[in-house]
Amino acid sequence: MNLPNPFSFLERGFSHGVHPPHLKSQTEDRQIQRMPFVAEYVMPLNQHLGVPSKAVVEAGQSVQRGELIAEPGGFVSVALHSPVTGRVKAIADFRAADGNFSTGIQIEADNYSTQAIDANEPIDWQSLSTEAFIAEIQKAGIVGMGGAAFPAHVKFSIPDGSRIRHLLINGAECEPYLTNDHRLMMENSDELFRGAEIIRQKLGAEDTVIGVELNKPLAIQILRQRLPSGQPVRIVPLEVKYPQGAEKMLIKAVYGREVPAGRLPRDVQVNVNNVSTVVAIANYFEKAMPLIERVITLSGPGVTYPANLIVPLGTPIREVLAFCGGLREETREVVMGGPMMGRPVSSLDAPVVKGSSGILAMTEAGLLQKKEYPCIRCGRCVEVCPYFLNPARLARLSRVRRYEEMKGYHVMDCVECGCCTYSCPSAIPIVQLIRTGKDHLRRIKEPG
Amino acid sequence: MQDLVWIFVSALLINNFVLSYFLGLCPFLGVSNSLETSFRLGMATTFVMLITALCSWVLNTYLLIYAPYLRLISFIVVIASTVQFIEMLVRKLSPALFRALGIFLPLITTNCAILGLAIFATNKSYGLIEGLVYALGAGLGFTLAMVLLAGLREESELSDVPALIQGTAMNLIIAGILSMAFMGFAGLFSAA
Amino acid sequence: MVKASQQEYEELIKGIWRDNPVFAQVLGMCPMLAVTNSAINAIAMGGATFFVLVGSSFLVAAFKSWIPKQVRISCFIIIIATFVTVADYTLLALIPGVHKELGAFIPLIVANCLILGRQEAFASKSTIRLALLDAIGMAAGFMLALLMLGAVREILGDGALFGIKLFGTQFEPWVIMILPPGGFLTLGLLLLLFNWLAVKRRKFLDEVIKAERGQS
Amino acid sequence: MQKHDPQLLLQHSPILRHDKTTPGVMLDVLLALSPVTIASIWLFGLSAIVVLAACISGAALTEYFFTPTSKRRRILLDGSGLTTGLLLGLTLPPALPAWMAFLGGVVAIGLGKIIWGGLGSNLFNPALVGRAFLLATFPNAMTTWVEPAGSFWNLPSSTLSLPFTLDELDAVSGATPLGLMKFEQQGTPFLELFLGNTAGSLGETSGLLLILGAAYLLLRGDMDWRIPVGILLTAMLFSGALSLVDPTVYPTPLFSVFSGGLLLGALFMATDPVTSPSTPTGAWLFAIGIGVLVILIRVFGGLPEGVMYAILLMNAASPLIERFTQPRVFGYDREDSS
Amino acid sequence: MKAKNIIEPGRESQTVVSASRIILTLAIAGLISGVAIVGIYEATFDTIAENRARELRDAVFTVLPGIDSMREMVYREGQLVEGKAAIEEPSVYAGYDSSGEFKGYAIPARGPGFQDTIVLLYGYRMDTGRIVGMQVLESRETPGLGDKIFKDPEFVAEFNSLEVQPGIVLVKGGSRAGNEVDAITGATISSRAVVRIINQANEKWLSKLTLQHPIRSNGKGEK
Ligand SMILES: Cc1cc2nc3c(=O)[nH]c(=O)nc-3n(C[C@H](O)[C@H](O)[C@H](O)COP(=O)(O)O)c2cc1C
Ligand SMILES: Cc1cc2nc3c(=O)[nH]c(=O)nc-3n(C[C@H](O)[C@H](O)[C@H](O)COP(=O)(O)O)c2cc1C
Ligand SMILES: Cc1cc2nc3c(=O)[nH]c(=O)nc-3n(C[C@H](O)[C@H](O)[C@H](O)COP(=O)(O)O)c2cc1C
Ligand SMILES: Cc1cc2nc3c(=O)[nH]c(=O)nc-3n(C[C@H](O)[C@H](O)[C@H](O)CO)c2cc1C
Ligand code: SF4
Ligand code: SF4
Ligand code: SF4
Ligand code: SF4
Ligand code: FES
Repeated sequence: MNLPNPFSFLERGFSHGVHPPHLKSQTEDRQIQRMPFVAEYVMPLNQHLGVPSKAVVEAGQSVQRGELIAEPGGFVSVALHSPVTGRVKAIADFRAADGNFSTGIQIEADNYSTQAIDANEPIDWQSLSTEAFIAEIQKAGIVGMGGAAFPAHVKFSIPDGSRIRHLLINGAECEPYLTNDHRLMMENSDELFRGAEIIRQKLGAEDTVIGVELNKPLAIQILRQRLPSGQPVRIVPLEVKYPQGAEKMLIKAVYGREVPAGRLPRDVQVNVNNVSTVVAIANYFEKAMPLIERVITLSGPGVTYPANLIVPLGTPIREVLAFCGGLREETREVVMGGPMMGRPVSSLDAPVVKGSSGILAMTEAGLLQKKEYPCIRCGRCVEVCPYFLNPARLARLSRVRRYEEMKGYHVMDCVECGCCTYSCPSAIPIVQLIRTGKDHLRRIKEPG
Repeated sequence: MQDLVWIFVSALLINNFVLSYFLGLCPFLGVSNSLETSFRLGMATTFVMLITALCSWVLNTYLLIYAPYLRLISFIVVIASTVQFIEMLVRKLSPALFRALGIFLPLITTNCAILGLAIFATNKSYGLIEGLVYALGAGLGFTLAMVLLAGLREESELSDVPALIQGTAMNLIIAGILSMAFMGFAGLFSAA
Repeated sequence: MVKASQQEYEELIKGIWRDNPVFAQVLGMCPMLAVTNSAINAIAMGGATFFVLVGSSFLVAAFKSWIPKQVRISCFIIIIATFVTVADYTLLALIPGVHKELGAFIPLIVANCLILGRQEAFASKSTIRLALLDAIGMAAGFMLALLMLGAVREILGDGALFGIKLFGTQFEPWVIMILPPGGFLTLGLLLLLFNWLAVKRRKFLDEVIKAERGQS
Repeated sequence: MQKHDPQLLLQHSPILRHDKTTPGVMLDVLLALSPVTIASIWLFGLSAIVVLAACISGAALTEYFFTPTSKRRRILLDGSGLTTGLLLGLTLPPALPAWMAFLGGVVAIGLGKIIWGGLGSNLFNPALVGRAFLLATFPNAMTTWVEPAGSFWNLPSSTLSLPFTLDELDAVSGATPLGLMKFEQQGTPFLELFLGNTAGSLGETSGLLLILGAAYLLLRGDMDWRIPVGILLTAMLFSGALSLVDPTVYPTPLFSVFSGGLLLGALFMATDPVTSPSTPTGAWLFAIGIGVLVILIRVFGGLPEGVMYAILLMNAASPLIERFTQPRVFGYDREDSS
Repeated sequence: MKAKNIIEPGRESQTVVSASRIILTLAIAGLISGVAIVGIYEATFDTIAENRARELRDAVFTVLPGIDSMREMVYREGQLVEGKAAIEEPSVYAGYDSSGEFKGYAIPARGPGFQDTIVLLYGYRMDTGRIVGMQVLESRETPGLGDKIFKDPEFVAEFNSLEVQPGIVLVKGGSRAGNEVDAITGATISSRAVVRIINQANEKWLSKLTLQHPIRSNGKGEK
């Protein structure tokens, strides 16, 4: 129930949303560093959305860094590549960050390898047909790196009859603490532009927009300076507000259009990609380097030396934290992703995966634990929900287990952005209650 | 005209059948668990009340001056059969209306709000027009009370009302508070 | 024989508290709330209801085998309406003052769900003797509820019981008790009390049973 | 570097939380009410203290004894009971017997809140349930007003009436601006209404301090601005239209807003989050309903004041309002998001 | 609704009952009921009529002090004639003293009060042009406040000698002219309602009232 910002019409944005503290100062000035290699890696076969990949290596076999170790398990699936040169130690069940076990390929690094990638020829993307381009992306193992880890080639497969007119590059990075996209835009702007141009041409889009929140003035400045001439690309500064980076909100902010519920951005002729995804695509076509590492932010009050790191996929979280000086004693929570949407890490042995954008360690003080009170129907959650739902009602319905009725209140349109829980003075775990309802409804729909 | 306005407002708000005269409590307490049903039941009641006003005026003017002792029996019999007759008529003429209201009609005919309306209207010696306005006010007032209670009940189902209170006790207490709130209408449009 | 009288006793006693028409079954609310702003009115209303209920239960039980099922409700209503008219005229003749206070609510006894409900659920299916006992029990329970409500409302609302001032002239009456909201609130709170006692009783019985089990 | 992994909480996201808490909100309300409270003590002296203390203690004791033991600590600390007690006290006449004020506190919390399951579950504004009960129960004592006394030690004999009795009331009675308007068609100078030395309830006398308090709440983001704005605008428009019809009979918009309990009601009572709709459109409808009802009751009804009734009536309607004003969900056309 | 369990269409018995049996049963029930009702009506008729008449007499005699007989007068076809009023027919009562001399009219009137309709009767003397008494017959005004219109002797006494021209006026606090009534504190609205009801009735009746001839028969008027 914040007072409306009288000047909000001056900035591009969407309605509702929240203004959490940015908390980015710890890392926004830290250059991206490369993390050294460690002894062992685990590549889970299901680290992307869709069908898990199929392993093509066997235990004991030695692999090169960048070598294919698993094939796509289907169309909605991607390939996996070895992040290091070494030897496959086992293919077995390993603990993932959420605490569950899932099949992964464990690779022992070769201590004496240089870990350099064989200098591969760039791929002549210009001559590729659309189908071949899409196949290449799948082969490269590229998924959306904005958090969803949705296979990128699926998003690029445009059904007949529809077309993409705008390519939108998501540099909002609205989550507090995270600065990986920020640094990437500053340090790898040329790759970003080149990657964007590849995608734009292959999708046949008319123009490209890179949306960046106004709290990254340096990134905006550098991008503007290095703007390639002769390409239809614009930088659009965005209002600083969470969840500016949610793709439907971004489209609303940039183009003023609402993506109809249950539809995709392509239904309004837009394709949205995260900056990391775009850079990964550029790297693949220019250096033939598949997706084997990514930039992540290590931050939060529990991390001794916060940093932005290039981390090979599969690196255990414990090792990444150790590289940053280890966890402080008071740490009470480790989160994979941002503080608003990230998931708690239950096992520090779990690996970094393609969708990990950050690892945050929170202490008691940083968590601001609140005692739960009954909902006082203050309407704050209603006023912040960017999807215009009524979170209080959804939470109350979920409490009394009237899940069916939640459907009528559009529970399925909730993206779990967390704005409601964030602003609730009574500390109601709204998102959690909504998830319960959604799970229940899904279970009913597909029994078993 | 002034009188008609007052008769209407009085029956609707000031002397609301449910909240001030305690009539029609069975449906008020029993059926008000869903907004939809409450509204339709209220509409059906309004409808029957209008018929009742008509019947009781006819009876009063043409029969009861000769046989006052037949008041109660004749009201019951005539109202019940007229409603039944109209129910059949509605079923024929407008199946949609019948589906919306029809199922409630048999429930309503023996209800004390209907009988009460007939008795009050004759006690107050209202003429035909006054009687109809009175019936309209009373029926809409009943609907209003029903719908408010239904909304409140649906809301309270989402909060943690102690088990001990749930049910009739809670409905009565809601009715009591509503009745206190309706006291604010006292004197409305009468102090000319 | 012992068994039979046990059952008769049951039929008589159940209506007074356990199956009390008001507190346990929530029947006959309309006539009761409207007239219970004093104990006298409550008694008059209770008496009239008693008369109608017992009378019609008797008739219904007596003629139950004669009445065809198709028209049973009509017959019940005719019987009830007759008794109500009788009660109405009797009260009007004997105590016109009280009749004036009860006003239109005496005829409304016809619509009291309790009475029709008893005919349908009990009297039309049992012997005259049992029907009478049941009617007496139910009517007594109804009277009890009326009286409790009437007494509470009169004591607080007027500082009196049966018109006799209890607290002297200094007492400031609680006007709301005589007004409609007072009726709703008092009955709501009495029901709450009834529920609470019922829960207590159940808990107590459970404990007794547990204790007995433990012993055996 | 540590030897063992820390004990992790595994909280669900979001793990960041806004620092506003429910007890904090209640504390803000109490703070916002403090100028009015102090002014009422200044104006009505000792009797104000007695009445307010009786209300608050009635509310607090009821809350304490009727809450399950496990929840007691939390309940007492959340401050909502205190808010209810204070607000109830501020709507009472200064010379009300203390035992009645105490009873009001008991009813407000008992019937208005605990019975529904405590904080957040009640359907009607508890303070106003208490007040409506008192008004219907002791209409005489509740409509007897005294002029601001001037002396702090002033204590009308009625204030200390023994429980269940009522001492002589009208020794120093004064008429409220609304009473004068309704029954004697007599206005009150605006400045007096604004600054507050008129007869009336403890908290309704000074418009200025009420607005100050509300401004604080608005700045802290603790109240929905739509509700007071909607109520006051509607009331002004409605009574403005009437006073255009006949300025000699109907009150002016400014009089309507600054007389009686309208400001206190619109700023602090209609805005009770629990009993008002939480949807923005709903808040507007709720506010307009209150504005219309207040003027309707004041001008065409029997009673001089109707703020309390208007708010209670709209409380009753607020589940319906909320139900029919669900926000349009993102990505739906107006029609198909029900 | 509780009634739902009671009137359940599905529960009709399977045994077919002839239509004549049904009609016969209903006829017998109706007959017995009719007999019972007419019986009680006849049995109580006299007492009830007497009660009613006594009540009315008491009221008329109260508002017209000094009379000891009365007649009901109906306004029919433009003039006031003696007779019993039919439904919806306006009527008043003429009162005569012990010597059969006409004293004044008792006029019934009704109108909206604070809560519900107030029904009252007031006595009007044509010779002095004053109201000489007022009694509230029916009202649902608030106990302790509005009910003072008949419980507060001071207020009732206001109507013992009240000029009706140019209309009765309600004032607050203090003594007054011959056509003024002091409002009850805390029940201004009910007081005003009483005054308004009487004013309206006066408007309706005063022009229609005619001076009545004395009753020749000494003693009782109409019952
Ligand atoms: C609440 C919410 C916030 C999001 N914030 C961002 C963001 O700040 N930056 C971003 O790149 N993606 C964000 N996303 C993900 C985007 O919606 C979208 O999936 C992504 O930009 C698509 O690009 P990708 O497939 O390359 O990851 C967010 C999603 C949600 C639901
Ligand atoms: C928030 C609030 C609401 C109020 N609501 C009412 C009300 O609904 N009815 C009422 O008579 N007085 C109410 N009051 C008290 C009135 O302001 C007071 O009665 C008014 O000044 C008129 O006095 P009178 O009724 O004696 O003339 C309220 C006071 C406050 C502070
Ligand atoms: C519960 C309640 C009942 C009331 N009942 C009556 C009533 O029966 N008659 C009436 O004239 N005023 C009634 N009032 C209105 C107030 O007492 C009102 O303030 C009064 O009529 C104004 O008169 P005053 O100016 O002499 O105080 C009632 C008020 C309340 C709160
Ligand atoms: C802006 C605001 C206004 C409030 N107004 C009231 C009020 O009028 N009456 C009341 O009992 N409590 C009020 N409260 C406190 C709280 O919401 C109330 O105790 C709950 O209704 C109890 O469930 C208010 C709280 C806030 C934040
Ligand atoms: S909720 Fe947000 S972070 Fe999670 S998968 Fe969806 S878009 Fe990605
Ligand atoms: S929410 Fe996801 S997409 Fe948005 S900034 Fe955070 S990591 Fe990036
Ligand atoms: S869930 Fe929280 S934010 Fe939403 S209305 Fe309830 S208390 Fe307010
Ligand atoms: S988590 Fe869902 S309900 Fe909550 S604000 Fe985000 S979209 Fe709305
Ligand atoms: S007794 Fe059943 S509706 Fe009144």
